[in-house]
Amino acid sequence: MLRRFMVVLALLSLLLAGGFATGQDMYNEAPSLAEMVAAGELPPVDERLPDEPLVIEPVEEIGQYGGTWRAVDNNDSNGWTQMTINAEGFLKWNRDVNGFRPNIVTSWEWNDEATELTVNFRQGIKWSDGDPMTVDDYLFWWNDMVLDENVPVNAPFGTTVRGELMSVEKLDDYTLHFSFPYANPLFMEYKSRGAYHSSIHIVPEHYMRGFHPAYSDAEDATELVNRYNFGSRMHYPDRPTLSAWMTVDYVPSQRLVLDRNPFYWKVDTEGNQLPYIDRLDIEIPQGSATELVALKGIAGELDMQVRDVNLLDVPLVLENQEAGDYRVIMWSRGDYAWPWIIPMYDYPDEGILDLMYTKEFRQAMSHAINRDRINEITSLGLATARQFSLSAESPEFQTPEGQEFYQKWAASYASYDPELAGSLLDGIGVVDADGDGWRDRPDGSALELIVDIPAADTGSIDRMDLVKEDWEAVGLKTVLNIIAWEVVSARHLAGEIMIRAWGSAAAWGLVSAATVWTPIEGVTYSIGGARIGDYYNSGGERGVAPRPGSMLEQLQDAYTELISIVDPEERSAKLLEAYQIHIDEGPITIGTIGEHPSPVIVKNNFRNVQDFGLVAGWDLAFPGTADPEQFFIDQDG
Amino acid sequence: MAAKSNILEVSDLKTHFFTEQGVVPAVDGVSFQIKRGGTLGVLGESGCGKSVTGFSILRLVRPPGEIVAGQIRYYGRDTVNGDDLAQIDATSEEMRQMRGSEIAMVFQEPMTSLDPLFTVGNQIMEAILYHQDVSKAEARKIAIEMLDKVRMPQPREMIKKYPHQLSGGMRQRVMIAMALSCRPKLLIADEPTTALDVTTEAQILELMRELQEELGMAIMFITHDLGVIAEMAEEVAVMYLGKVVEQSDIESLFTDPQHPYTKALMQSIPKVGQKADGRLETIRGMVPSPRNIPTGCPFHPRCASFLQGICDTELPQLKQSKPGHWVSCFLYEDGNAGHSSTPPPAPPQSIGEG
Amino acid sequence: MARYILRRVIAVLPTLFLITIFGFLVMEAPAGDYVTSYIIRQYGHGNTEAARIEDEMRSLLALDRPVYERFVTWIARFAQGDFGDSFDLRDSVRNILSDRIGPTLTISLATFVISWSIGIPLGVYSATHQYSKADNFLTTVTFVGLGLPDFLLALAFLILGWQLTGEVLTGLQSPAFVNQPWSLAMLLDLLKHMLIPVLAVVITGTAWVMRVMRGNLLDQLGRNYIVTLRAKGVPERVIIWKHAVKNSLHPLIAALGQTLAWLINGFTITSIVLELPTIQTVYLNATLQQDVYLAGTILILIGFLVLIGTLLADIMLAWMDPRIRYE
Amino acid sequence: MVATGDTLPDSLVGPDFDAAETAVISVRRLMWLRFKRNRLALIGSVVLVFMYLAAIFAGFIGPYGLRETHEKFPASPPLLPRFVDEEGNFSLRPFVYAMESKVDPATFKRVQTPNTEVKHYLHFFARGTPYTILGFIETDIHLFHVYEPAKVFLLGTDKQGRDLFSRIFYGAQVSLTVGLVGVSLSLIFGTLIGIAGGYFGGLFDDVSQRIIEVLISFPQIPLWLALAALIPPTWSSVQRFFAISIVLSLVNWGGLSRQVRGMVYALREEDYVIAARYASASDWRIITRHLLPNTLSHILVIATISIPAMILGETALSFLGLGIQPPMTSWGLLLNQAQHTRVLIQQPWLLTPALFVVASIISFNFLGDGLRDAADPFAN
Amino acid sequence: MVDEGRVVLKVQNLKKYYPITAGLLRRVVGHVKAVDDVTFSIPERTTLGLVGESGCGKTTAAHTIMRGLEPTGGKVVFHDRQLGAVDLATADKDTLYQVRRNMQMVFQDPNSSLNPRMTLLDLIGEPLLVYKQAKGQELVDRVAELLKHVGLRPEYMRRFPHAFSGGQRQRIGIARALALNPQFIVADEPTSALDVSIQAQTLNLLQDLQDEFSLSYLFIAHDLSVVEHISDFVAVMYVGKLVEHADTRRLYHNPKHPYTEALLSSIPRPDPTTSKRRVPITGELPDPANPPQGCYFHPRCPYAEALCTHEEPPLQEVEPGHYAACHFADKLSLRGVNDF
Repeated sequence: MLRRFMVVLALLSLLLAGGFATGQDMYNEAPSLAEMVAAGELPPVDERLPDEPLVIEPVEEIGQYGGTWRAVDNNDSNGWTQMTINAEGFLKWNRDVNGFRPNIVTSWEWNDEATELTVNFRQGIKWSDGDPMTVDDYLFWWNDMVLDENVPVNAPFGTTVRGELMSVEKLDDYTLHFSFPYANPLFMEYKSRGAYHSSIHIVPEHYMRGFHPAYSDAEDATELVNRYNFGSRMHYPDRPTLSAWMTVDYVPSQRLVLDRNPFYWKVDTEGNQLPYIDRLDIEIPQGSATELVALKGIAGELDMQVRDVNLLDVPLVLENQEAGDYRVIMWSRGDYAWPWIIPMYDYPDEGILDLMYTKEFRQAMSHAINRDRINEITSLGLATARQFSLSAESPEFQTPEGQEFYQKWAASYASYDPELAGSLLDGIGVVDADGDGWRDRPDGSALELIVDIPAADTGSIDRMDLVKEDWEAVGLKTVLNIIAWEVVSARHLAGEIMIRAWGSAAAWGLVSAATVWTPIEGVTYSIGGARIGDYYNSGGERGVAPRPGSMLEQLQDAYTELISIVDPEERSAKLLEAYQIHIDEGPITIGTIGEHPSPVIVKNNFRNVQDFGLVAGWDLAFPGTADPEQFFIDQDG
Repeated sequence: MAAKSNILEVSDLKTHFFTEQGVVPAVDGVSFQIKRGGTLGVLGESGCGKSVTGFSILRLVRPPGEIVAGQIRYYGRDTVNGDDLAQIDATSEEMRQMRGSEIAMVFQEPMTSLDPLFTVGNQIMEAILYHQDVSKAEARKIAIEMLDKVRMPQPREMIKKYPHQLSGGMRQRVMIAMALSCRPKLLIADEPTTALDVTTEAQILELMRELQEELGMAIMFITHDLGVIAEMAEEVAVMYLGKVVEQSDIESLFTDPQHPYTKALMQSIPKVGQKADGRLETIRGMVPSPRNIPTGCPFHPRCASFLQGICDTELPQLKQSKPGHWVSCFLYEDGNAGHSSTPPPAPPQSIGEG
Repeated sequence: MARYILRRVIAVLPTLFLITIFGFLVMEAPAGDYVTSYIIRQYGHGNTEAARIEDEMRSLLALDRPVYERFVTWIARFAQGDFGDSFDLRDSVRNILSDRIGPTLTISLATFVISWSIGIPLGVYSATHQYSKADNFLTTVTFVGLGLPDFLLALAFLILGWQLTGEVLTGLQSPAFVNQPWSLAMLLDLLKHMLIPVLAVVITGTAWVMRVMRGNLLDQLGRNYIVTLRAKGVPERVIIWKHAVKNSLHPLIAALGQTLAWLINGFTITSIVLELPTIQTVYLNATLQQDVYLAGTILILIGFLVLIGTLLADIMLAWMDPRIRYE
Repeated sequence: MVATGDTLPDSLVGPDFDAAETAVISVRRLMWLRFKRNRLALIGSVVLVFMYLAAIFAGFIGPYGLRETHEKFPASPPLLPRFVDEEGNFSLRPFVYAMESKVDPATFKRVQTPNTEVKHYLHFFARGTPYTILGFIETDIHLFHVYEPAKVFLLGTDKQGRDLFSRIFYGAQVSLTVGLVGVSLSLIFGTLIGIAGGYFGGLFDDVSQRIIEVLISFPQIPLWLALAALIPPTWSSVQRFFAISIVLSLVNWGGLSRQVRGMVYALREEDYVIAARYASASDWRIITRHLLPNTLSHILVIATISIPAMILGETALSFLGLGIQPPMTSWGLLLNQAQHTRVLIQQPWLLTPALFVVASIISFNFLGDGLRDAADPFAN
Repeated sequence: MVDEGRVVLKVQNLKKYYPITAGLLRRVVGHVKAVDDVTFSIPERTTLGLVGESGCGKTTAAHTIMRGLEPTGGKVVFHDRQLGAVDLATADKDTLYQVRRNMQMVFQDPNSSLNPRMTLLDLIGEPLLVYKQAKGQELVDRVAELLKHVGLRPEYMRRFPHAFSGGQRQRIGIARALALNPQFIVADEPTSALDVSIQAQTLNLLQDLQDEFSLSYLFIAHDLSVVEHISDFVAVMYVGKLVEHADTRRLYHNPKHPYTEALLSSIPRPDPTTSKRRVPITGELPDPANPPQGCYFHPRCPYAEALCTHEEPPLQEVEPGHYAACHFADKLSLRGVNDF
């Protein structure tokens, strides 16, 4: 209360000092900024804010200014920090992840065919150095970075349709017009995604020019790209930003310190300029982040820690709540499987492929897994045993029909039934032909399932160890091939992997997670194998074709159709139809357990944190989506 | 020989080593005296205990060795009653003061007996500074004087040299200079010339004689070399397996050796200048291991005059066989000559004859 | 002496060059490069988008050039004092190293000084009281010390520290002191944080020094010159400390050659466990991530320090030992 | 001529000769006699013998299999056999109570409640999980065992609910042999090159010395990392195990080779080698009959002394995730899995592998120390 | 001096130099002339004693003769029983193999010259095996025979050297040298490590064996009384060079080189009546890397004159069979061994 009073006092004094210059001093600011304004180092708050600041409604109450938020990020790319502060894209997801809301963009308009789009930007937003933000900042990125061949920045997902680039036209300082060669109805959805879509596409042109080879004496684009790239953009204190906090100090592999952005363009419902919290002090561990989090967390040295809280540490963290003066909020990881077991349909062994393409075989593999045991042992029983069926929070599952569909999919072939598994295998001729105790291929030759797991993914290793036992119990000889991260990619692209086990992930359907349910991209996490995806992506020039008429081909076709459907409801319905292939053809990728809760450590004086959050996905950028600018630290308690 | 008073009287000294394999009686009841300014030669083959005797006097025997009996009476400080060194705590300040200033020692291995990291001057001065109340400059002066005394060429330069820069002979001179720097009353020289060449040996022996004359100290000269002992000693104690088997003045020993061991030793060395084609006399067998000393007279298994039933059962005592000549052998005890079961010893052959 | 040093330097240059080439090759040998490792780490953290910029990154970092070309370019720049940039930390190698050399040396020097100043007297005591109860105790403790990995000790101390003080003493500074000017409180804070790593490493370090010291001193105490010293009445204390200890420092000084490199290369895992801002952790991560220029520079630095260390050790030995000096 | 007849004159044979106990014993035996005197070395070797036996018979000693999980008992504290029941009655035969294990919904901790109505007695030499000894003896007899639903975990379980006591001995199979295999390989490399360089000298010596110099100057950790990363990912656990051993030995052989070379260098000037040369003995003969036997004991010492470094190396590699991989286990891996704050605070029993690491390293150090003294049986 | 036909070994101008290097490039700046122009011959069944102070090059000469060291120059002509005259200095590997049957060496230190890991059977049998002269039971018999020859019990052949005392070990070394029934043995200080009482046994054994096997010895020692006892001829070395060479009697009683005189004068006499009269020479052996100009001995020589300081005296035959390297060999009247 006292603090509030002080703010009012400061405000009053400001009013007195500055006189009623504009006559409409509606906004309040942090005391430290008020001092700077008083000292003439900073323009008054009204001038710093846009014409119509974005009003954020606090989760619990109007906050207090001040305080430092201590947290741990897990490496120098500062992914967590970016998810916290860089969720400032065109649009922003709603706090409950149900749809999106205006952010930098205030409104937009499609033509009926979804090929022409007009986008209006919020007027008067300023970069953290005071320079105004206009659509030129986006155009610089598109024209001088993406389209400039000397700058190694590629056109991101969504800006091309069927291989053809969009075109952009500036209508005025705050309006852009986009044209697409084909229907691209999902464009704005891409632009609403978390930390690495539109939020990094708007670059401070006035600053970046100084590093562009075409406009400066820079020899190449290295410095430019470093200031753009996701992993390094926060390492430059002089780089202007639109985020609530801006970097003031960065010590590699040690610490990242951010202070409030005095030009931040959002206010609370009482007209207080956000953010409330003065400073972020983020420690970058050199070893294991989860261990550091556990140690610092229980010692009460973290104000709010969202990621890197190990599920197995929950009892430890809970036990020390009182001593550390913090609470534990259970957000969800929003993930669908830990691990997901991906059979590769581009494995160069036709005999194996025959089995992989046989749904009974995959069903047997799935039924043989004792998911409850995995849950008990590796996840304290907190997860849910389930099939690979994407995240329950996906938009397409939010209707009653969607929910029903989701439940059906999640339950499909997920029961533990070794006998059924055995009879399924017997039925397709996978029996022990030579009497060595292991089932053999239908042609009688030996069968051995080889599962590649990256060494660092200890969570998957622990779980696959149990899966191996289960599989071996039904007579399927299993080899766990633990390999270094560094080798995975090469083996993927070379098609040397038979089965891949992958750690926790989150996926929300068509926009965020297409690749995991339909093979459309040549990336390592592609369902069915990177080369199957690459085949689709390259229009058949590269990669390996899915077997004709197979479920993989059906999925690819379904995807092609889906992305040009303009009507959202029709699209959702079609999407569920596509998902149905996963049920009809048995699991294509095998799920294990998922939907883990994700403990968030929050100090008791750290406020305005909502109870809901999804931690695993970068698309949704939590806690950024939970509006961290309105978090505050209760200065009295 | 004029009756000189003794500087050191050792009586019934026993120094035993208590090893894991048993007790080694390295010195087992040794008695002798050294006269003021006189020279006692201690003669014996390797393992006879002669060096341990020297170490025992300076109380330098370290565990597992221990003096278990006997007296070491030193008359350097208290000329009447003497001090029994065997009773002084080996680690005491008193004993430390005694070492180097009252009794000094020179060792067999001049190559390894000096600390390689310090100049010889430093090491000589160290000896002086710990015993005499002099300044460093004075100590340095004394060191140079001492080096000059030991006929070190250019002593002012040599004092700055490190041991490895000197030859063996030079190092032995340094050792002697160091030992004599505090004018000790007794010098124990433990095979000081064994590692040296014959010409250097002659030089060092000559030097020691001259210095003894000049400084008047007594010397206990330990060696296995009959030639060296003949040159250096006035009195000789012959040791065998931790015991003195014969003791006399030097002339008597060489002209009339009595113990069969002494006799055999003298006969077994080639006589220089008397080349003969014949074979040398030998002592049969080897010196027994000190862990396994024969019963009775320890020499009896190798003795040419072995008396069955006596020598192998009883321990002979050191007895005066003629004036100034002591021997520990049953042959010289009354009535034993007749028992001889082996041929009687060959008549002692005098060395001096040729 | 100068010629001797010059000859030594010239003799070691080819070795240094070989180390450089070898080091570069070793880093290049594993499958993939920095970009694959970066992308895979991003996957590990849930960022599946990173793969999209794989080619961009590779050409940006010139990783699409052949190995020899990159090596030659780098070495040429290296010779001009430009060590290149770290891929991962996106900073010049020079800056990274200069940031970290201070904390690294603070810990390693403290550790070094403490383990030697404890280890030597204990070793001497142990040797001069051979087979006594204290010696047997110290010997056993030494073996335990040598058997305990320091990183495990560090972890245990960290927890112990937390249980005793309620503070987690990772790193070298409390957040409150970051970027603050020096003050007494800051110094105390630094000392507090140094306690755990130094203690953990000192235990194994001391054990080693003690062991070597004891062995050498025992060897020296059996030498003839010790008897000479005793015979000339030098007090035992002087015999041991002035003569025997000086003579037994030989192998320890020879070990100093390795110690110099150890200063920035030792206790790597401990550094990671304790989040120390040292060169070791940068090095390990750079190697794991195939951040070749950073790792390569540190590697050469280490090689160089081995060379300098050996030289210094030789010079010290010569200074101490006239037998070498007058060679 | 002195003596050509069948009987020799006594004069030529020392009287003490036949009595000397050392008369007929070989150098090896002399070394043993000397070794025996070092009590710590004896203790060390006894401990090691037990450890190696335990490793060989891991399946027999541990009541459960390497990968046998108890799903309701992850990270369970030790469940020890008891002799006294709830009512205070003493039973000579140890027994356990079956435990019911549940996660407390508030604390998320597992709570175990014993069912004190039924005593489950321990069975000795009882049948349990099948296993193989030395790869070919198949059996299912365990030293002790308790039948379901009761459990006995002498050292608790790991986070997967696997009996740590059993796993430690399986881990010993890897940890204790990595050192041996690594050292053997180092020995072969190092000795061959060391002997060749030390004996023949010349260009080979110069080149090998330079290579070793580089190798020795090269910091170990990056070398480990790089070499470990080179191991083909398709290799099985067993192949990987040998590959790790090779990595450890590759990093190690240089120092060993140097020491062997030094010894050979000194030995080749020994009179008996020169004598052999004057007897026209071939280089092969000199190396195999004179040099090798006389360096062997020292080589053995060096080998023994380097084993702890190898064990620590494996631990460090496993710590960094580059060493042994599951489903195999090793002490390093077990420890790696114990490097958690929660383990140190809530599950300290998972740190017991550290005791085994420390004990084995200390034992090897003791052993090496004893061997070092014994290697030179003629000293003193 | 000796009839060529009866000579077993003839050493002519034998040289063994070691380079001294300096500077960065290890330039050779000089040589240590360890053996410099040494010439002597050994008649059959005789013993040549080689004396001199330590460091004078005796042992180097011995190993150079054995071709354990490569000679820098000169000839080593060995009259092999089977091959006739062979120059060992240039002999090839095969020849050396042949010749080494007939020439062997006995070493100074009986501890280091016997491989501690081999039994007597292996040790003594090694030359027989290498020369394929015996194996199996025959080898055992031969070794037994050899052991008896040196006065050791054949039963001990399966024991190890450490079980034997110093004197016995020296016998083992001698037995090994004898194994191939050689003509010639180089004995390098064979008794200097032994106790007095054992030394006599060993010397006697060497003499007995010489008679029985018609051996010739090159007997190296620094103990002049031992050398006198065992040698027929004696050569005196000083800083790598021979300074005097004659039959034993003449050399000991009528030396022609002042250094020999000095050596003889220095012998400690086991006779208290005479021993204290001698006057030892001054100075020490010069550094062989940096020897004095002229006659190497001149700085220590009581008879040195100006000539000696710059001109090196050659080894000349002063009397028939008596060689000395002194400018004034025939003018000086030097004292013999009994004149002190």
